Amino acid sequence: MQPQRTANDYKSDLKPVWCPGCGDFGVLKGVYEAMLNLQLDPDKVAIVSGIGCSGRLPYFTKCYSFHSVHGRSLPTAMGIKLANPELTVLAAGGDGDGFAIGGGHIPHVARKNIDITYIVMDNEIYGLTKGQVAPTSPLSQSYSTAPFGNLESGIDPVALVLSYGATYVARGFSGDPGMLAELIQKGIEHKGFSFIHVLSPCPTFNKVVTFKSIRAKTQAVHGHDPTDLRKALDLALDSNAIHLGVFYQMEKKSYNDRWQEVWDQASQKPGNLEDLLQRYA
Amino acid sequence: MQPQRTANDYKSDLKPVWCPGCGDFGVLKGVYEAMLNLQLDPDKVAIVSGIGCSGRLPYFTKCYSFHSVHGRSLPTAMGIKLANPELTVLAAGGDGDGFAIGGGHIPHVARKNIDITYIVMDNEIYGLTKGQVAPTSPLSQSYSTAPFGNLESGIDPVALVLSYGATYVARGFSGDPGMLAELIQKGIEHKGFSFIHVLSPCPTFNKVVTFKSIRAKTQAVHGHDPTDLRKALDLALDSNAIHLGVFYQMEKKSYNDRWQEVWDQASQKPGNLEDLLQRYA
Amino acid sequence: MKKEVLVRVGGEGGEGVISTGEILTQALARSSYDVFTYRTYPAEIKGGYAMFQVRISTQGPVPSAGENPDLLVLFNREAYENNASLIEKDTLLIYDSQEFEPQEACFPYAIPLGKIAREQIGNPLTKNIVCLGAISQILGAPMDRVREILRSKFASKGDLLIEKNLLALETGWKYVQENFPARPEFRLESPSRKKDDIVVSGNQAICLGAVVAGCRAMFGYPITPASDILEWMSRELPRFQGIVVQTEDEIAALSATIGASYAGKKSMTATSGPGFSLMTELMGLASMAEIPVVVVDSQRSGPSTGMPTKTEQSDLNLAVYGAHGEGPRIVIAPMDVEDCFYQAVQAFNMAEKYQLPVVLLTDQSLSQRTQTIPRPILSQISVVQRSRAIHLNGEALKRYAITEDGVSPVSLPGDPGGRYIATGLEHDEEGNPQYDPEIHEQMMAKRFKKLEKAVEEPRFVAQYGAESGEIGIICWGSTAGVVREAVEEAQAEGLSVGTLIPKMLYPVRSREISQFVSCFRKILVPELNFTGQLATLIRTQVSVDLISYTKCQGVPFTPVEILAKIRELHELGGDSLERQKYAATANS
Amino acid sequence: MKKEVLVRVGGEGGEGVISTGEILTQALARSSYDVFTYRTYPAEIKGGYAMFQVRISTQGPVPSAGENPDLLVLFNREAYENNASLIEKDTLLIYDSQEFEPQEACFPYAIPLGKIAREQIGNPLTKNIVCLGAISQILGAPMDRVREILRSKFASKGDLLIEKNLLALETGWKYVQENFPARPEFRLESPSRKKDDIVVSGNQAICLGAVVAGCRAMFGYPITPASDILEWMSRELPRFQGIVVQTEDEIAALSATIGASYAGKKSMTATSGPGFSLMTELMGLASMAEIPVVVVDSQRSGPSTGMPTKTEQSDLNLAVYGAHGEGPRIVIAPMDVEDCFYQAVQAFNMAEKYQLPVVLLTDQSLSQRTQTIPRPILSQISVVQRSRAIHLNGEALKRYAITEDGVSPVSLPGDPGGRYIATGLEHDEEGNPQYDPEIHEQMMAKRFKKLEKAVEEPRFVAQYGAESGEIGIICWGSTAGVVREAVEEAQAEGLSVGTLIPKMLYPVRSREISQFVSCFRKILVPELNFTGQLATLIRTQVSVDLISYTKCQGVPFTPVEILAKIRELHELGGDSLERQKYAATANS
Ligand SMILES: Cc1ncc(C[n+]2csc(CCOP(=O)(O)OP(=O)(O)O)c2C)c(N)n1
Ligand SMILES: Cc1ncc(C[n+]2csc(CCOP(=O)(O)OP(=O)(O)O)c2C)c(N)n1
Ligand code: SF4
Ligand code: SF4
Ligand SMILES: [Mg+2]
Ligand SMILES: [Mg+2]
Repeated sequence: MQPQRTANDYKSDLKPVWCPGCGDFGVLKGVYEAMLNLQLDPDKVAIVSGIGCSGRLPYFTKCYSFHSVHGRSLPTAMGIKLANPELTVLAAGGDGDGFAIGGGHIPHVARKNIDITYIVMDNEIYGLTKGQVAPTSPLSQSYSTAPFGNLESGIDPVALVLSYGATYVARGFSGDPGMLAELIQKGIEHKGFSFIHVLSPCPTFNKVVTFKSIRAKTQAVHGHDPTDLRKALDLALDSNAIHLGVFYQMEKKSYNDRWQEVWDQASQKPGNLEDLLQRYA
Repeated sequence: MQPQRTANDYKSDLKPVWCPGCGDFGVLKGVYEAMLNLQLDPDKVAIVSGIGCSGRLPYFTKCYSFHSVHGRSLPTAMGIKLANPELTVLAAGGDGDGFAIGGGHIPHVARKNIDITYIVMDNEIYGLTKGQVAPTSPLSQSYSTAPFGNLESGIDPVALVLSYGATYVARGFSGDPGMLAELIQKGIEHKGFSFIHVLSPCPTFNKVVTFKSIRAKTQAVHGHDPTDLRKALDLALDSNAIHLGVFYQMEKKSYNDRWQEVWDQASQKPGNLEDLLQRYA
Repeated sequence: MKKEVLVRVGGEGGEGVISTGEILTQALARSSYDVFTYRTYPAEIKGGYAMFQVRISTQGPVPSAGENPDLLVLFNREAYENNASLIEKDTLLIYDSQEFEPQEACFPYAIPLGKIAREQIGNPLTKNIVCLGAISQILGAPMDRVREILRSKFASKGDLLIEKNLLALETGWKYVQENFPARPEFRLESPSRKKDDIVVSGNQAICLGAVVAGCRAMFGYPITPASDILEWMSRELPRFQGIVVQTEDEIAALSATIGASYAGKKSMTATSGPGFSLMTELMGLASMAEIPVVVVDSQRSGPSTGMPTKTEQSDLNLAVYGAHGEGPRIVIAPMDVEDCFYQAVQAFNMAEKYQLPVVLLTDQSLSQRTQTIPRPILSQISVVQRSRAIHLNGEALKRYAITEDGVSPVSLPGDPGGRYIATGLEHDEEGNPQYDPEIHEQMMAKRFKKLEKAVEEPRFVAQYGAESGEIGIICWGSTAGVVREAVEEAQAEGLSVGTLIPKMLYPVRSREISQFVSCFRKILVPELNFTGQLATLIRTQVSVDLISYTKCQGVPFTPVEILAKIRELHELGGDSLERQKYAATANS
Repeated sequence: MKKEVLVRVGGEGGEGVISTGEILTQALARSSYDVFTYRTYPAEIKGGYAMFQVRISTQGPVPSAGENPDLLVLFNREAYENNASLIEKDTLLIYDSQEFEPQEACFPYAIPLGKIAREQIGNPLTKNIVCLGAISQILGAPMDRVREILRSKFASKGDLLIEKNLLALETGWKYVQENFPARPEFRLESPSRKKDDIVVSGNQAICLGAVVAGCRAMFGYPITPASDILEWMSRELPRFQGIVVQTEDEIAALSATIGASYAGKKSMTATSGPGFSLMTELMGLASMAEIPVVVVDSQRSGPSTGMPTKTEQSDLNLAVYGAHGEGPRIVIAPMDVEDCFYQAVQAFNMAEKYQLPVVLLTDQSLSQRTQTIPRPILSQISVVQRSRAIHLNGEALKRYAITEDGVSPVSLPGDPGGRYIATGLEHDEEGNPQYDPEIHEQMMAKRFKKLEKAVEEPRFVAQYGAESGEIGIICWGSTAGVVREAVEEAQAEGLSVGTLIPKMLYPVRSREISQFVSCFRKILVPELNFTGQLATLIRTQVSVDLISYTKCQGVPFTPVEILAKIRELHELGGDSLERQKYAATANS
């Protein structure tokens, strides 16, 4: 029997390159903890990321990792999960990576209900490129590329992904890595597409969103029935508070399950190379 | 004074290339009619489309048109509307063009609330490329690229675009060009992003979605308050019927309005080339 | 009796032009005739001119689509106008007498096709099958085969429709027998031998090759003329426990292909120009992260949306240079349908061996061409597997170890102790980000070293005709067959001509090309594009004066065009003609 | 006293390395010194080695970043290790004595920078300003200017911070004065003349040029090292009633740019390699639909994500060939900061004149380099406007009319009676879809005709040094300055060397290049990439043996490297060296 794994089994030798005080440290902690709690074998985990400060997360784990290009973590993760369903597959990235350049991919992994856990570190700004406006940035706030104030309303990732039909939708906060670890753990355990929106400050470029400001605006969900999609949408659209916790969870066949059915069905007439050629003779 | 315009003022000399019985004829009719009802000057209208059978629509109008590449009608239309706010700008295309390859653009034009009327002709299939599965195709149905049955749940365009924060969301049916014309007309009149989801059969490749089957499943919205977003979402998620009509409409500053504010603000310190150079002297 | 016959059917898209030709082709091919088809159809679904052509031989492999038809079938006036120039004294012309009257034709067969279908069969859609009966009568086609194929084609549509179609077939057959004199000169001879052949299209051959090579994952997005690869794989790969997914776009398709390959499945995607353009960034990622993938680009007429159903050889530049920065890839172009099979296998082999992206370049005319080809002998095909790292012993895997040939050991997610990070950032041997100037240069060299080996791989160049002499022709892809035919004819005329067909286009096979060009006085490079992309590419590596001969019309060369060019160059003679002149103007 | 001095500051990202250098640069530049900066910094936000270097001259324009520093400032051990090899006998080395001890240095200035900041100023972040005071003392920099810039830099941060920083400055200044002997040999001479100059970075010069050329719409997506173009335009263009939008990705950016230009606004986007790769499909659309757009690609080290903050000249292939099918475009590379301004104007002029996409290729080192340049005289700059169709008279506009130069009349949406459809499909003169073989070939020819004219446009080639002789150097973009400096020195040594700098890279300036190469015995092509992209491109058009000299390390050439190469080629001599040898190996 494999001896109990320790936190060190998940940490790589690379020192995180994030600025002191960056929220992403908390997320990394949450990821370590979730894996530890589940006693995952790091060799059986693949973490995929896109580009951004947040996209560096996989380097700091001892899992198989793929640092893909900007916005493409999800389709890459999908390829991995389909090719090897045995793997636990995580995708991680920022708000820009996920909802700007990569935004077109989310509806399609969500509706497939593919068993990937997707963690978005939302700092309402482009960190790595030094402070431009992000899709989650609020209206009117100023940024280097919106010096007259943002002219667009920020998107609401939770509402969006709910409407995409995701089967596990949660929100965490990098200031509470314990709760976050729990949300991630549940997401990994969930058989299907899990989306975890993480509020994660960028103290270097976003002076408005801080650990303190987030604490003031957020509250843990209470007495919410996570199987009720409309209530989940209500909660997401609630203009009085930002809720943390599980918004929605629903059992549905995962994409790999459906593929298994296809393979079962197809294997009634299994492929054979000579037969294939014969068909054209 | 300009004499009253007639239908012919909107029709180009090109004969539509669609198959007999294609739903897109009805949509074209609706577009002509809406323009006629509004007595638009065709020289002041720009219609942008992507690639697909549906993407051929602009050729059959006498408006300024742009047949862009697959999936890019919305950002192209945005460029046009920003460059010349005087123009009435329409975008048109199919379900694949809009929600597969172009799906990443919708949230961002929606949250800008840019004054474009976007018409999606949804036949639940890829028509031009001859019958592949589309993002709106239902689970389990078979297609040339889903011979074992579609393994993905179809997206719900109305719910999606509502969650994107669009300010005008409606659904029409190409079997009812009159109603459609009205919905398009309202969309054009609406100052902001208007989205019109049109059920439009492809008799050639989609044998399941027909004028008849759509008629059987749809009903016009009744007694619905289109200013209530949650009710609109409920209506969209209603599993008993597919509703036709205006789901949601809301007044909000349009993107061009916000740009006007920026220009007004900026003009307090208007740009001057020599001054600009002087700054670096 | 004819040893070879060329049948062309023209009409409006939706009139059954393509299926008339396809059924005829299948029936003849299954009766051991050699076939070679060519089709062109409108970009619209209905309406517009469609054409199907099949060249049938009793003498063995057909090298090209051929020239003027022996038997021309025209459904309407537009088709007539498009083909009038091809009508010769000895053309047999079948046409719908209610649609138009031809000006001249040697053997006019006026048949009221539409009327017969409507009135005698009671189904206007059977017009093309009436016509098929007429053609079969004239050629003496094996009617049992034709019926067999008709039956299986309509199997899912119910017995009534099958009966209607069989009736239409007989009616057409009889109409000719009763109304026209017997013309034995148009009858096909019996095929000379029974062979172990198969009849497939270029795209089908690619699919078969991919499955044989071990491909078990495909991600793609529909696009003409590559869609049927995705469709074929969707049907067949699940039977091999494989995965096929239609993604939301081509970017997702190549991303997922890369992901699946990283996780250990041989993976591919297939697209055409517009989709291939969208994959540009990810081609660089596959190269940098050293992930084997195969990208099929079935070229069509560009630029931009261009002419989606027409052929062109104009994506070579993009295949070779398409990505920011410099990441090695291999570009392979099969030269005919048989080669589609073998080069698909080779594409996977090269991808796995060198851990990089391989582009397989075909085009509309080759992808959608059906040819009789020798049945591959599976036991003789060698398949390369990725070189896995073993004995990790707790040490970190040097996934990007600098080795002599640039190829490094690899692990797959799940392999105990093989953990590494695949990354698009520049990195050290373990995959950790590294921006040190020397390491960047070393890693660039490591990655490009693979091409030095790859360019020495055997069997990526074919050569036909004279081995030295007056005119050497270098060509690629779908153009090869036409050139081979022209070369044979030219040689029969006593002209000294040979041709070299590089199948690996990048890295450039400089050694073989230099050797070839040194054996001929003039070098002609015919290709289906505007700027002469292969000629340009060769000039980057081989210092030689090439005569670039381009055709950019969306349709293939004909053997006569190439032959005319050969004759012209021959007549110009060697001394009066300075190579430099051509070189200087070739690209202007 | 020094006529020229080179100051380099190295430390960890986040220590203020870059801002120390920037403030010094600004202060000296505003006092009429000529400056030339070069920076390199980590791809991470915090941590990693950052470096800023400024070369200051009293003698007029500075051609390159220069070689070894006269005054070297090192904040920590890593910076020391990175720079130890540059330390010479006469280097003045300022370092933080609490961080490390250097092995050797001629003039070591150990200053407890961090300690002073913490203990005397009470703010550890002012360490770099203490250091700035020390540097100012040694160089005799104009302290009033330095203070002025400090004040404006911290203006928004409150008076307290301004006071702290001014105190830090004085403290550093005094520390040197009190603890080290006066070293007049390090003091800068007064600048020789008062000039009408401006001090800008390459990216700023591009922005200024764009605004002057009439650009009134920009759509972009952030990416290093192009982001500051988007940021600059966001601030300034609205004052000209212009539009700047950060889009959701680069695909949307170029789509919107094309849309805005179609609707009549001169429009641009700016990106770097990864974003440029994503624009590939839309480059073809702009070319096919004949919409003028300017795409700035500030190159960085590739392939893939590569080394995002490092420089490279490796996107030339993509700029020239990046799109499926064949659509003409123009590629322009400015050769220094001043040229960034003029070529930005020219990019818009060419785009409008020829109605096609123009790529403006810069790179990290040039984009982020600050140089003193002559202030442009606006009245002397000519700006091209799109040729509008007039007198439509109710007839359909032949938007794609085949004309002698390939340029067709254009209308803008809203123009009465000017209705047309811009399309990526092949089309006839009115824009209607057309798949006729001849029309496709004619339209291809029409579009490519534009390049025949464009290649004759004047002022796209610069030439320096000997006009004929032993060694001719062809180079491009950011490498030009280094080469010019090396050429001058080589000439001073009596070597006969000249250089040709094509600024229009595509279409290839074959005439000028042929002319140039015929005047020299050997042709050297130095560039910052791995495969020698310019050399390769030239070979496609000009039959000449080139000596490709590449450096692929993410950092610029130094003048000494080029000079060494010149000397080496000179010493090899002409006769012992056959050109062919080089040609054959250059690309291996
Ligand atoms: C195709 C492409 N475009 C742009 C970039 C530049 N880029 C790198 S990270 C990034 C956005 C970072 O923002 P976000 O995703 O929110 O991550 P964060 O740094 O805030 O964690 C951008 C635009 C890129 N690498 N690739
Ligand atoms: C980049 C790119 N990928 C693929 C295609 C091929 N293509 C043309 S139309 C189309 C989809 C058509 O479906 P839809 O958008 O639903 O339009 P419809 O024909 O059904 O109206 C595709 C995949 C293309 N033109 N460009
Ligand atoms: S820039 Fe912001 S997001 Fe990036 S590492 Fe620093 S604090 Fe974190
Ligand atoms: S294929 Fe379908 S969508 Fe396309 S024109 Fe025909 S009926 Fe309409
Ligand atoms: Mg962010
Ligand atoms: Mg559709």
